[in-house]
Amino acid sequence: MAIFVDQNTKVVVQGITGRDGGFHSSQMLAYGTDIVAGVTPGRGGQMFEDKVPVYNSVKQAVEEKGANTSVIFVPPFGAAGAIYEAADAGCKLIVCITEGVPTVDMVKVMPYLQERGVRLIGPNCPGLLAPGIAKLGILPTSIVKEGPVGLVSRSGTLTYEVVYQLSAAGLGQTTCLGIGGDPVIGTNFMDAIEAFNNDPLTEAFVMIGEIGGDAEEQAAAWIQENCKKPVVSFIAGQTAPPGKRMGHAGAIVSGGSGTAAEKKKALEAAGIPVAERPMDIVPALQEIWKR
Amino acid sequence: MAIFVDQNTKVVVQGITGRDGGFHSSQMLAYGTDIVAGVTPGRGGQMFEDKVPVYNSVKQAVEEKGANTSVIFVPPFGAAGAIYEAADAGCKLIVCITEGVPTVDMVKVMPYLQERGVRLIGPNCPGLLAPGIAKLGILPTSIVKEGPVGLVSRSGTLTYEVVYQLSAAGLGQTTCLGIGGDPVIGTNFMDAIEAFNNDPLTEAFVMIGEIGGDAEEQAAAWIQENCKKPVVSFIAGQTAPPGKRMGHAGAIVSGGSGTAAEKKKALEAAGIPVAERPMDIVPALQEIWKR
Amino acid sequence: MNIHEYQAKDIFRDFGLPVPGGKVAATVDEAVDLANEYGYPVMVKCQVLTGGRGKAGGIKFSPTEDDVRKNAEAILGMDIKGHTVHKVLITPAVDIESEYYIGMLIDRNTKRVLLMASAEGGVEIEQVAKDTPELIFKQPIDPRFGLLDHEALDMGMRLCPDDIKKARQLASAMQKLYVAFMHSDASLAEINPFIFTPEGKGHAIDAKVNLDDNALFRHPGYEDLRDLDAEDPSEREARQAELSFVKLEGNVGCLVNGAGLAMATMDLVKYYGGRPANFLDIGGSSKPEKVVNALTIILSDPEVKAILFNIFGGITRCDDVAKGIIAATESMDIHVPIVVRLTGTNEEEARALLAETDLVPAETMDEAVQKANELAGAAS
Amino acid sequence: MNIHEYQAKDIFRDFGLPVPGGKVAATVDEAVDLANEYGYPVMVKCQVLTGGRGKAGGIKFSPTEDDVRKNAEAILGMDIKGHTVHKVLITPAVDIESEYYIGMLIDRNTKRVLLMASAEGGVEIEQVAKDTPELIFKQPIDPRFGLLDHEALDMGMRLCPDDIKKARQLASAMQKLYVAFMHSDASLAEINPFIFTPEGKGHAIDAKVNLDDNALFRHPGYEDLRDLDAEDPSEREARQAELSFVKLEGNVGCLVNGAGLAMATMDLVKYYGGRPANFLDIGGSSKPEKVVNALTIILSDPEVKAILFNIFGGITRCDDVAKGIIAATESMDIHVPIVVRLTGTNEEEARALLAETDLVPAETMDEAVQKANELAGAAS
Repeated sequence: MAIFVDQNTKVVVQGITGRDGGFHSSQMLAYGTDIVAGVTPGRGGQMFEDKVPVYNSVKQAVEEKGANTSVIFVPPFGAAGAIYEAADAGCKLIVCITEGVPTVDMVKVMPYLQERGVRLIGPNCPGLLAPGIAKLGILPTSIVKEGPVGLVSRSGTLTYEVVYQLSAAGLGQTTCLGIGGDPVIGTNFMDAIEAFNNDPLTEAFVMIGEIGGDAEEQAAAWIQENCKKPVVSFIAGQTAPPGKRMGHAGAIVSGGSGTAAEKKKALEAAGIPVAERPMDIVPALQEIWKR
Repeated sequence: MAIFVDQNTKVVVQGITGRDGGFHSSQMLAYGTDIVAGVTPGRGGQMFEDKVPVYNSVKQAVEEKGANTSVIFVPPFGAAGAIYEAADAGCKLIVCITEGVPTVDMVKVMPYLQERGVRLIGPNCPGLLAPGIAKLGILPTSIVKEGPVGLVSRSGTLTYEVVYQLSAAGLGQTTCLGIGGDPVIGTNFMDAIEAFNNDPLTEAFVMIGEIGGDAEEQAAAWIQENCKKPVVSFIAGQTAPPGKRMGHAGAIVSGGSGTAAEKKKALEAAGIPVAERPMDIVPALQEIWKR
Repeated sequence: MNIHEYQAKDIFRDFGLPVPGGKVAATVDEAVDLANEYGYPVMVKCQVLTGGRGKAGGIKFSPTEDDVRKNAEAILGMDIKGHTVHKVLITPAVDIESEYYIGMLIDRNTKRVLLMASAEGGVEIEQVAKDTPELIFKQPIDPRFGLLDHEALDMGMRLCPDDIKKARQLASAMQKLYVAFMHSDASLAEINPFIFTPEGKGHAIDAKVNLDDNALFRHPGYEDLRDLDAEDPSEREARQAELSFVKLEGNVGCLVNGAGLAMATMDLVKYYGGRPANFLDIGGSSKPEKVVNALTIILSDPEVKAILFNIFGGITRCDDVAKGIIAATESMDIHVPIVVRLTGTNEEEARALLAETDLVPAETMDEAVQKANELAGAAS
Repeated sequence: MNIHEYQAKDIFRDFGLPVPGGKVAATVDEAVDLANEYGYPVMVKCQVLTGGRGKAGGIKFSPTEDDVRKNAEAILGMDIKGHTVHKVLITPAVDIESEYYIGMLIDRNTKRVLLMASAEGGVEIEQVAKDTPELIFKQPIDPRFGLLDHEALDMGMRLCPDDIKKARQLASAMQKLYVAFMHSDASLAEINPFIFTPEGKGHAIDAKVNLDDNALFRHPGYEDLRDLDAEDPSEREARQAELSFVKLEGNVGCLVNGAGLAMATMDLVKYYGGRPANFLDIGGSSKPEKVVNALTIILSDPEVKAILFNIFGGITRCDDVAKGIIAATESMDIHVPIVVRLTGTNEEEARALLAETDLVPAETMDEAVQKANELAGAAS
């Protein structure tokens, strides 16, 4: 079992005929993800890799192939539009990989999703990989391993680094989830942590945060109150200067808040070990988990 | 019993310190309507007629006096804003008397009301008078009489004309409701008719339509399907030229549709007598009602 | 408020719709100058507030200066369905490969703006709606989110299933039209036709916009768009006096309080064999000056042979209304008979007041209408 | 993207906010000319992209031409927190009776635009938030309905409980600010202070706007607002090469794929006692030209004594990345040592390739950072 996906996840890829969309669709298919359709307006009727039909709209993909989940690889100017379309067509999970989506677009799309009970992951995220079940996004499959650890992160390659170390230490994962580094994202730490807490197969989990916002602090408070599973954390950006955007649109210390030090303090106050270095994450988890 | 109001209706009047708002508030109070508060921003702390406290916001009126219904007498440019405010504060019934509200404002406000389960009557309407219970609006109390007939109308004075004749014939009313003559209104014929049909005290009812739109046709179809109570109707505007707005923003025959002839035909096809003259309404009702 | 094609196009341009250039001319020489400025061919298009302009010969393709001169001469001053042409729009002619209809209006049932579109462009959409309603596609627009990309593109692809580039242009035009509709407080906005050139470029070559009268207060500039020449002078006067008035072809002038009652009164005049001269809602107050204004407007029509007041005194007392009517009529020099029916609070006191004047009192609406019809008939 | 006060005011004006006139001058003479045009007194305000301009002496009330000359002379060229003043804004001075704060930003928790307002205007709002958070009122704005009249007026009345006219002006300013925020794709918009004159007229006398970099593509004109002089040259170069780069004061140049890993790398350099020279996310692809651009930017800093590549090869294979790095470094003339750590698919093949070059390979991130720190320390 995993969070957010299961054996019934039927995927439509929006932007499947694009360069990135096509490349990663191949990778997802190779991992066994059940991609039932692709969408590119004007390309309806084509086939992707001779096995996935391409439609002009998500609605057609839902109606004809029963898609219930969308993975979006469309350029920033069309990303929010693609999210509206997927939600309107009835997809209940949407993973938006696109980087560079205007924040105001995300502010506007959010109530549309809430009204329809749709979960969005991202944008500007690597997506989700549930080892042995499905890959929705761009996480490399070579580094994952089935097992009992959940991982949620605002980052991409830093996530891979940690997954790599977990797998190397024999700690497989239920789900590796990159929630994205933008200021407004569909699924945040709290949502992911609640899901991991409720997932019977997830025995422990790792939370990788970074500077900006206070999602880590909120998650810490929630964990302290509600979660009995072992959790360790890491925060990137201790050396980031204030007022500068560190790559991710959301990774910025502004007005003196959102610093790594604050987050570390809140997490530790909630009894969650915060690793000093990425390589300390696995030992810290092993120590509190006693496994 | 009446439709939409009862003994628990506690009214806040928005615009109570204005000329029209003040005049009609006095009239409503004189009829025994439970006006618990008035609202005019900047006038909070005053008293209206030494008995009704004036607040700066509907929120205060709801919190301090338990208002659950608003009657709005504010100028057109502020009318939609007043509706949002009343709905946000928790009023579940809003009667907007204001004439001349831009239609686009009503288009925008409607989903806000739907999300909050709020009923709007109007705008540009005389409101509602439930004889013996409450008056919410500007219908003259002198012409009404308690009794078993329901009346719903898109018009103002034409309604009074019919109520006058009903009362003169000894046929009192459960509720007299003017839904307004604008293209986009909160409560339409169907809503009123459904409510009359469900109201055990309403034994028969009268529906006064006019040119423009197809609300009468829809009501006719619904009545034929669902309603066992006697209904008679009247349609104003048989002589109206096409393409001209007859006073009410909604009273216009456009593109050949919305004519009185069409409406009459649909009503008669549904078995609903349509009076030729206003003075024929009461006899027609008496005839089918056998009372 | 209806506005001319060229004015609607100006609004569309402001919201980024692809509208070819164009300016209006009031004289043949101006028309020729404009055409020379744009280069040939141009279209000469009459600017009148009615449909069917092409069929009436008011729109002419003009490949040369001579054609412009000839066509402008013919069209300026032409009468189209009772509308005199005072201005022509000169606009570059574009080659047309295909034509579409895009329109928006307020839909009373969904309480939303309704987008309607059809591949049957360039013809009267009412006819298409009647004959082949399945060829008109509809999309209600949620005002909270606007016309979304996929909704617009879906419509575009229904119109142009085999050409995604055209579908996208149509979709973009629909989204811009929606923004224009909302921002201008329109009650109707149409592009008919939206065309593609053989090169695949889309243009809105005709435009129709009706503006919501109730919203003019927040668009101060739009008052200038009103074509005073196109209005009936009595309707203009009524509008300036803030009276709701529509001129008809009859001889019984009607002054009524309330739009519904006013329509019912007209209907009753007809029912009893008379001919109403107008619709007039005098509103809630019956102040003498308002009555004077209303009477002045009605009496400016020489056809009017009798006047009928039908007032239901609800909250205003009938005796007060009677005093207002008496004061107004006494201040004027009126040569037609006036029937007054006042019902409601204090109606008997009102009739007592009227009894001391030349005004003809009536107890019921039916009686009043019959009396007015008789008096008008006798005078005709 | 941060923009100057005068640019933010231009945007505010476009959306109807009450902003006093004002223009920028780059020289003392221009400043004097402008002041003479407006009439006295005026304010001379330095235009730099940092806060605390007043405290630093960059904002001067100037009642006479002599004052303008003196103040402009002093302020132009002044250094404020590392920012050189190239322009001053000349704007008519208004009498201030009271000062308010109005601001909007993206709130990550509600996922909405958050309106914040306070009667403690004209001071640093961060300080107010820290000392007396109860004096800042907040209202999240539902994007489906915008900032509603009653929401804005409620905020206005919290700020001005005893003056409905001022409360309405504040409310109107808030609603306009919201429209400006959404239409300009801001990430922050502030008026501090919004003032009232003794006559009760409201003015936005300072303005701050940050624009969302992700949305610049739909505001082509905004690119012109960028103050190239205010940017670090290396950051400008990085932006033009579409690299995410932040300059720091260190000697270990970092090239990392991914923002999170790049931050973690900087942190680790510090952890092991070194000083990172920069943040640089080289992104998903490791094409030689992109590596060349990144290296060029990092090497333009003479402080850099060693370079550290930290690449996690996920979907891209490490041997391909290694080839890209080797090609790039061979095409350049580089005098500092380069440590390369490549982990992921085909990492061993990658290390084999590196072994044949001068590049220093490392197996883990920790090893790589320690080596880079050592090499940089030895060179310093």
